[in-house]
Order: sequence, then C-alpha cells, then structure tokens
Amino acid sequence: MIGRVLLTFALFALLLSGCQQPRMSVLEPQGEAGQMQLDLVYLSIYIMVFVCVIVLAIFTYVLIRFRQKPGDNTIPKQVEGSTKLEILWTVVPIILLAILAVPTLKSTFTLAAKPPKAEQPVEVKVTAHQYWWEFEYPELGIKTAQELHIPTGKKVHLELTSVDVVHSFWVPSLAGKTDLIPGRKNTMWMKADKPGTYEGRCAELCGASHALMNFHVVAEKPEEFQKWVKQRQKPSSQPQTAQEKEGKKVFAQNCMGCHAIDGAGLKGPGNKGPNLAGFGDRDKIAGLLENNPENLNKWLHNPQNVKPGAHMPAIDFLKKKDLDALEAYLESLK
Amino acid sequence: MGAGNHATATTGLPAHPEKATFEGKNKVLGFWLFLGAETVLFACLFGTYLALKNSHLGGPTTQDLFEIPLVAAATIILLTSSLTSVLAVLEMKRNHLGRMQFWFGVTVLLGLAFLGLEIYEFVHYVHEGHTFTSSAFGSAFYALVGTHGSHVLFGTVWITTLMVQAAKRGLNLDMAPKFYVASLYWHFVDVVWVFIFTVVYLMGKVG
Amino acid sequence: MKANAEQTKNQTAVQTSQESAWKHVTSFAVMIVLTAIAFAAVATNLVPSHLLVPLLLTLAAVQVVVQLYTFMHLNQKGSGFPVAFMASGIFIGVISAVALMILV
Amino acid sequence: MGTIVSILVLVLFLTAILTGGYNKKFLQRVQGSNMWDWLTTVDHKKIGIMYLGAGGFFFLIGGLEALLIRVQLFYPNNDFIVGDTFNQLLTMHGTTMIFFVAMPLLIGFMNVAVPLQIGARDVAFPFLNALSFWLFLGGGIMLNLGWLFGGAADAGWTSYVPIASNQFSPGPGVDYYVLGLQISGIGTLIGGINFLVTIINMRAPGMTFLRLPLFTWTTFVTSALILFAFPPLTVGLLLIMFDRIFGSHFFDAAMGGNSLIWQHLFWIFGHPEVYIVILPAFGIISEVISTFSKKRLFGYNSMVFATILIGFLGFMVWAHHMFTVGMGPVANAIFAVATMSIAVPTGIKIFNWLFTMWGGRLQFTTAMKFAVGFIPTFVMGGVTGVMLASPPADYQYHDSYFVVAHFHYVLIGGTVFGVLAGVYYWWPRMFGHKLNERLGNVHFWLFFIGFHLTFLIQHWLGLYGMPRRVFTYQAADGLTWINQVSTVGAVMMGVATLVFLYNVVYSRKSATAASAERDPWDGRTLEWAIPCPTPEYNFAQLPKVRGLDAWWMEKMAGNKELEPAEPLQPIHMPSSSYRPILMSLGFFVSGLGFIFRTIEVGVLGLVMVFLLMFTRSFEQDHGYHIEVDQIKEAEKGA
Repeated sequence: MIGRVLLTFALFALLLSGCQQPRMSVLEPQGEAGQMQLDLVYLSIYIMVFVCVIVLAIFTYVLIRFRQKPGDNTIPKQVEGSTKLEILWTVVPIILLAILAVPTLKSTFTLAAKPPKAEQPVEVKVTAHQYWWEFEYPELGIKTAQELHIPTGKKVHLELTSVDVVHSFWVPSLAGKTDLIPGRKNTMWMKADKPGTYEGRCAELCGASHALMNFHVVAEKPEEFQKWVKQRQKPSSQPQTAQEKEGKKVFAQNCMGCHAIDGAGLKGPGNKGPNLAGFGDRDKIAGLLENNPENLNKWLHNPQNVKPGAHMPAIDFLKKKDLDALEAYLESLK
Repeated sequence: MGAGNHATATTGLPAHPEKATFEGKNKVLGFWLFLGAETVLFACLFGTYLALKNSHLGGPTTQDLFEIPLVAAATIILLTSSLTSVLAVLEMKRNHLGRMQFWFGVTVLLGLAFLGLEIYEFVHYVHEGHTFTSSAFGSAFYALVGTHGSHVLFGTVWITTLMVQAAKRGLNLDMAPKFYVASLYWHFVDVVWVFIFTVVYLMGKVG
Repeated sequence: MKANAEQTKNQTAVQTSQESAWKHVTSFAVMIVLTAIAFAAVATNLVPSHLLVPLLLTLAAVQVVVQLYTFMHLNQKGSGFPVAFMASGIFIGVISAVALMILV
Repeated sequence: MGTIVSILVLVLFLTAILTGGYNKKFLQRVQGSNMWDWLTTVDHKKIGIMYLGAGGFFFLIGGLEALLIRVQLFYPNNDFIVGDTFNQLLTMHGTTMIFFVAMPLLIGFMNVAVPLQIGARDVAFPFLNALSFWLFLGGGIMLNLGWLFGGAADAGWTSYVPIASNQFSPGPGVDYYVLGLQISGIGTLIGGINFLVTIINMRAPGMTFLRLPLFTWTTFVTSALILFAFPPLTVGLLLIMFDRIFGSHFFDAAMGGNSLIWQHLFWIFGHPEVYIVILPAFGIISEVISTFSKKRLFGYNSMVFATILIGFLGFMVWAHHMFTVGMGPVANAIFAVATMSIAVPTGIKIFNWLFTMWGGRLQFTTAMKFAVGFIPTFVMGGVTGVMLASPPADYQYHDSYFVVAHFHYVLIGGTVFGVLAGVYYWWPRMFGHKLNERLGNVHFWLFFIGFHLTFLIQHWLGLYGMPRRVFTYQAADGLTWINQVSTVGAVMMGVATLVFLYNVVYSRKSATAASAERDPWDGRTLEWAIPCPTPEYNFAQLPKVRGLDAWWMEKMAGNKELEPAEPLQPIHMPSSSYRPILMSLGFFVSGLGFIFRTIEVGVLGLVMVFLLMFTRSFEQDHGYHIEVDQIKEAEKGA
C-alpha cells in the first residue's frame, strides 16, 4: 500500500515537472483528504477483486464442467443445500465487510472533524450560484470568484452554502464532495501538499449549465499565497490609461448593478455576480474560457452561448469603442 | 365460497360475516395492508411537521395558537365515534340492521361534528395570520391536520353510502365486509388523531 | 342436525358479542382516561418538563394498542398477517418520522 | 393550451358515454370487439401482457433518450443537445426507465406467472388489477406528454428541490413528473396490495409458504416493499405539488422550509424502490437457472430468508444516497454499516445460484444465457455497491460517472437481464410459441458485449473526475476516448434491441399450431402444467400441491397431470369492466387540470373518479360461471 502511494507520488512529481495541466483524477490525490479517500477506494477494490475472483472462478468452472453433453438426458441429483457451505458464504463476507468497515468509520470521523485552531487552518466561505463560485476569506477580508487560492501544506476549512439550488463542491484530486444547500451551512476541509492548479467541478445537477460550472483551486507555497493575499487586500482596481478610465465609466453605467470591484470605489449593490477585483489575474473567464481579450469579447457578447441559462445578460448593445474600453479596464484589474 | 352462499340462503349471518366469503376475507386483509401503507404515509407527514414546526417566521407559534379545550372536545368526539362504530359492527354481527344503522348514523354525525370544529379552528387560525402559505410551519401544519381531516370527510361519505345501500338491500354477506372495512378505516382515522393531538397540540403547547 | 348446530353457533356468536360490547365500552373508558391524563399533564404542570414528552408519547402508544387490539380486533385468531404488516408499517413509519425530525 | 387539452379530453369522455348510451347497436358492436375485450379485461394474463407491451414501448422511448445522451457526449464541447434540453433527456430517461420500464415489465411477469405458480384462478382483486394497469399507463403517458406540450421534466429523476421548484423550473415539466408519478404510484400501490393478498389467501391446497416458487416469493417481498415505500413518495410528491401549485413553503429555505425533507422522503422511497426492481429479477433468475440446470434451487430456505432480509434492510439504508448533504459523521457511519450488511444476503443468493448449477445439466437456451450473464454482471454491480457504502470513498464517487456505472450494472445487469431471461422463458406460456433461439443468441451477445462496453469503462470516467448529468466535458479533461467507447457500446445495445424486435415478428410469423407446447422447457413449477394457450380460468380443477417444484415432482412420479384438489365444478369468473380505464381517465384529466393550473378541471377529474367508485359500490355484479361441460370442451380442445 505504502509502496503504491509512494509510486503515485513519484509519478506525480515527474508529471508536475513536465507540464502544468490542471488535474482532476481521484486516483492521483494531491493532499491528505484525497489520499485518505483513495486509500479506502483501494482497500475496497482489493477486497472486492478478491470476491469477484472467487465468484468468477466457480462460475467459469461450473459453466464448462456442467454443460449438458450431447445425448445426455440423465436427471442430475436434486440437492437441497448444504448448511456448511451456506454458513461459509455468510461468515466470510461478514469478516470482509468488517475489514472494510473499521477504516471506513475512522476516516468518516477524521474527515468530519474541524481542524483545530492550533493548526491555523485557512477559513474560506464558499457560496455557490447558478453557475459560478464565490470564495470569501472572512479572516483576510477577501472576496473572489471562480479561483480558490490556498497555501500548500495547510488545512483549508470550508464553509459551504448556496443562494439558489443545491450544488456540490468537488475537487477530485484534493477532496471528495460536499453539497451546498440553500439555508444550510456544511463544512469540509482539504489540504494540498504541492503547488499546482487543480480542477473543480459542480457535481449536483443545478440547471442548464451544470456541466460548465467549473472552477480552479490554485495551491501556492505559503510565501506566494501571502503575496496573493496582499495583492487581493489592496487590489489595483483604478484605471491607468484613458481607455481604461473610459472602461470604468462603461462599467459603472452597465455592470455595477450585479458586479462589484473591490478597491474601485464604485457604490452599487453589485452582489448578484462575481466580484471582479483581480479579474486580469484569473486563468479563466467564467471558470471556463482561457482568459484573453478574444474570449472576453465572446463572453460579454453572448454569455448564454457559452453557458446556457447563465443569468448574465448579453452585453451586445455597446458601441465597439465602449466595449473595447470595458474589456481593457477588466483586463487591467490585478 | 360455497359456505357463504349457503349462509345467505338461511336467515342469519355467520359469526364472522365479514370473513365468511372468500371475497370478504380478501377485502379485510387487503384493507389491513392498506392501513399499513397509510401508517407510513401519516408518519412521513408527521416527520415533515416535526422538521418544520418551529419555522413560523415570526408568525404565531404553536403556543400562541393552540387551544386545549377545543382540541379536547374534538378528541372526545372522535374517540366516541370510534366506540359507536365498533358498536355498530357488533350489531351487524348480530344481524340487527336497525341498530347497526343507528350506531353508524351516530358515528357519521360525530364525524361531522369533528369536521365542524376543525373548520372553525382553521378559520380562527387564518384570522390570526397562520395560513397554508404564511410559513413552512403553516404548510406543514395544514398538510398534516388537513390530510387527517380529509380522511374524516371521506369516512363520513363512505359510511353514509354504505348505510344507503344497507337500507336498500339489507344485511348480507356482500355488505358485511364493506361495513367492517369502513369501520376499520374509521378506527384508523381515530388512531391517527390520537397522535395528532399528542404530537401537534399537546407537544406544541409544551414547546 | 346441521341447522341445529348452526343455530347454536349463531347463539354463541350473539353471546360473545354481548359480552364484548361491555369489553368495548371498558376499553373506551380506558382510552378516555388516558386522554384525560395526557391533557391534564399538559394543563397542570404537575409532570416535570423533561418527562412530559415521553409520557405523552407513551400514553398515545398505549391508546393505539388498545384501539388496534380491541376496536379493530387484532386479538382475533387469524390476524397474523395484519399484525405483521401493521407492525412493519409502524416500524418503518417511526424510523422515517424520526429521521425527518433529526436529520434535516 | 392546457385548458383546451383538458376540456377536449373531457368532451371525448362525455361523447364516449353519450354515444354509447344513445346508440345501442354501436355499443353492442364495440362490446363485441377484440379491442373492447382488452380495454375492459380483468384477466391477469391479459393484464400482464399489456404491462409487458406498455413497458416495452416505454423501454424503446427511454432507450432512444439514452442513445441521444450518448451521442451528445461523443465529442467534448459537442453542441448537439445542450443545456436544458439535455437535462430533460436525462431526467426523462431515468424516470421512464425506473417507473415505466423496470417496474411494469416486472409487474407484467408477476401478473402472468404468480397466479399460475400458486395454483390460483386469478389475483385477489381482478378489478383493482386492471385499475393498476390503467393508472400506470395513464401516469406514463402523462409524464411523456411533457415532450409535446410545454417541455418535459428537467430536474433529474430524483427531482431535487429547489431545482424542481417553480422558481428554477418554471415550465410544466416537473408538474408532469409529479402528477404522472402520483397517478402511476397509486396504481402501483394497489397492485402491491393485490399481490400480497393473492399470495397470502389464494394459494392452492398444499402450497405452503415454503413451497412457493422463488419468483412468487420475490413478488411477495417486492409487494411488501411497494406497500411501505410508495407512501413516502406519495407524500413527497404531494408536498412538491403543494409548493408548485398552491404556494406552500415546504422546501423553500427563504420561508423556513427545508429542501432536505424532499431528499429524505424521496430516498426513503427510492432505496426500497431499487429492491423493488431487482428482487423480482432475482426471482426470474432463480426460476430460469433451476429449470435449465435441471436441479432444484440450492439452499431454497436461505434464498427465501435472504430475500426477506434484503427487503427489510432496504428500509434502513436510504441515507447512503445522501452522504454528502452534511448529516454528520454519526449518521453517515450508521448508514454505512447498515448498507454494507446488505451485501451478506445478496452474496448468499449469488453462491446459491452458482451451486444450483453445480452438478447440474446446463442447457444454454437464450433465457439461460441471460440468466448466466446476469451473475458476473450483477456481482460487479454489487461489489461497486459495497464500495459506495463507505462514506469517505463515496465523497469521491458520489454524483460521478462511477455511480452511473454502478447503477447501470445493477439495473441493466440485474433487472434488464432478468427481464429478458423472463421474456424468453415465459414467452411460450404467454403467446403459445417460443422465440427464435438463433436470433436470441445474436440478441444476447450483442446486448451483453454492448452493455459492458458502455458501462465498464464509465467507472474510470467517474474516477477521472467526470460528474454525472453533465451535457459536456472539456477537451483538456482527457475523457474523450472513454466517452466514445461508451457511445459505441450504447449503439450496440440499440442494435441488439432491434434484433429482438425482429425476433418477435419473425417468431410470430413462423409459429404454427404445433409450436404451442404446454411444457416446452421441461419446467418445474405449476405454470407449465396447464394447457397452452392458458384457459381463462387457468386450472380446470385447483391442484393439490405436494412439495417444492410441484409440477416437477408429479413428472418425476410419472404423472402426466396434476392431482386435482377439488371435483370438477362450475368456475366463478369476475366480469370485465370499463370502469378501470375510465377511472384512470378521470385521474388523467384531473392531473392535466392541476398541471395547467385549472383547478376546476383538476377537481372535476377527481369527482369523476369518485363518482365511478360510488356507482360501482351500488353495482351488484357477482361475475359469471363457466359450466362444467364448457370446461370439459375447452380442456379437450387443448
């Protein structure tokens, strides 16, 4: 078991050095919670393979040995049963299940335990919306969306809820799912051992764009994470060039009702859509498209085309000049 | 079946007329099974109510709303109707059509009285701002108590229908299981009420 | 001969039902008393509050048993299947109701 | 639109009654027709065939939906069917397959086989039996009406709130789901009661409980599960209907409601439902394996015990569908252990089947192939089930393709293989001729290989991070080739189904009078002891049963016929009735009324149902008798 784990890690180190592709395999866990879950997956697979092998062995033997021979019309002996055999195949499964049940119960409680204060876990409030994710760090005073930044080697304690329908938070390579349910706060924790970008998915049917409600977990070394925190606490949200200034105006006229930008000094409700502070630093637009001007244009022009049923209206009524200015401003948000 | 036909030909009914025919036996057993299913149905409504009983959103609470004397009256009425319906079944077994009709008539009247009280109660609640749509508590309360009330209503209509039939045709092995089953239904409705007054009203008063 | 036997049988039926009429009235009285205790317990505050809910539920459960076994005649011979299925229904119902109460 | 439809249906109903009333000749012609005979029949054999026909029809619809799903998932970012339309497809596929395919097909076999297996002339309540069928059909049609009028249900077959609430699913789709399931659910509940009473009260003399064929036993336990599992669904659907139509707040968190109530109610029903659709398949497999091994079932008593235990435990484990909703570690742990324990009785069954074949003389007919193919497939589905029972691991599997793979292994590998085994096995009993064995062979292999191709690989799809119910995935996810293999497998299963349909037509055409054998498989249970085609009264004289596998025992004792338990006497038959179909129509009209928020029509439909019930109560109908000479005539003919 340990050998296998080490092997997986070795393979991963190799992969990591090679490419920076985001990963989302349950079989290649990148942290304690995922590892614990995978250990149980493997334990149950070993037990179940054992069961399958026995059944298939008997099955194959029976099918070959006892098929009707041509011309053989004898009546086989009518056997009523065998108490010994029946006890055997009642007791053995019970033992096998006990072997699985003990570590299962242990992990169940370990995963449910809140990380103690001494470990200084990072607290994050996750709020799911149709079809995007909001991440708030109450202790750090940061609100962001679509990209969850975490430091490596530290437990991250998540408090999850939803404002509309039931969603489910899933980062396969870091930890299993927890549902986000309106009117209810669930919790879970996860931990990333190594820096990297890990794919997240919504796992509960939540509407037309359920398939596209993707997000990223970006795990960074603690120093890097601190840098990111500093940047987010004092975001550069003020326009620099004339075009960006124009863009901010366009934003204030058209977008402010739903979106906020921390540090931009805009006074709007801005709580229906993601907070766009630091937008230019994000890998993806809407958690889905590569973050570049072309895609931003595509998204603004017709969000429903990218994410069916998205609540963001199409911004197709702006003059080209205004749209360009808006895009320039958004991309300048760091 | 043969025995059943034979008995109808003579004047009296056998000791257990409701189960004397094959059809009657099936009917009684089938109805018991149905009551088993109804038990689970009401249990789910109770569970829903228990989950939501404190979600009154600032509206009147269980303590504000419920009045013990009214519930006590409704309870006595329904318990008594349970007794009268069992007396009716005893008269049926003795082949006393008139007395049976009398006791079932009393049962129906008591059922109607219960419904009257319930309607009065609901109207009263609505005036206090406790409605089906006012909060989750309201929804759960009316779903549970209302489902029981509709059972009472159905029971009165059913028993009345059977009484009309019996008046036309008299008592026979065809009618006996019908009456027997209807009285089982009536007792069951009473049993459910025992839990409603306990879980909803009394425990609601306790808080 | 046969008609005679049947007549005796009918007579015994009448007798038993006369006896049982009293039995039914008695159990009715029991039910009324149980109900009265329940209402009194809530109205008077004589019972300590942590015992009140268990007491109320016990009283209700006893009443139900009385109803099922006297009014609904589950005590009669041949009631095995009804008893089994009612018991299963109550069992499953209790589990479901309790789960809804504590797990949501 | 809705109002028009409902009024139209009502007018049609009234015209039907009125023209029938005014035009006597027309009425007589109608009543003499074959069609009328089927529409009003209360004969369990005919009702069984109608269940199988309707279930088969819905199977084609559900299968088509599945193929469309697989086509959409062939490429990453495919835009063939996306968004809400895709959600409708997956919802309708799931709902149709569970409620209107798996259940009716199994209930169909119950109708066809159970009264014959216990030596009865009919079920306990023939009238209600017909009503069950028509309610099921009405519900199924109502669910599918969504495709034609206003959009089908789109919140998944589990229809979780709030995604199924007015706010997030404003179309009528979820209403079709709610009313359709409610109507068919009433029918199913009635059916469950009917089979319980039938098996308890109507067994032939000597047919003790421990001599019941295993299919009858599984029917018994399944019916008990129906009895207790459907009320929670009824309540859940009622609450969702109140929320959607009458503005209550059971599930609305903003108004104090709680959406988890629905999840609990649904799964308190939903988990036993899984056993409702698997246990009868176990029964069929037991019959088929025993028959074609030429051996009595190994460990019959423990099989019966295991069946009851599975049914009982089925009610204690529902929350394992909800490990991720945050019930806390204690609840999760309890439900995990309870779930794992179900593996024990299931394992007992598997080994008993293996040892039934051990030492037997196996004949690989198509029925037997499906039964044998069932074993490894179901074992696969079973072991992944145990894996899912471990909450920490389930946090990873849950709502991913791993789960999709698991339940298709159980539902296709278990239920569908079982049903297909039953189809080939009982076909001669139902239609008087066998299905072609060579086409059957092609059907089996295409279906078997196609099935594993589709679903085996989906386990990895889940472990590689693909959530279920998604209409697409990203090219960078590396899931493309697995999805493509899966789609190819699904197409193979589609082709296999076409082969089966051809087989039905081909076998019917090539059947002759001589192909009607009464005991074509050298069967063991009572249904093979009666003439073919089965006379409407089943048994001219009720048989006397002397042991398990009653017919086999008689044959081994050298008897050509069953020993009768009663003298030849006139047989009492229930008369057919037009009421069941009209009552179903009443419910249907009522449902449409509620769906289109025309409450008057909704109430009107219910009034129609109550009037039909009321007038039936006054109707004195004692059926009719088949006289002795008629029976003698019929038995000679056969």
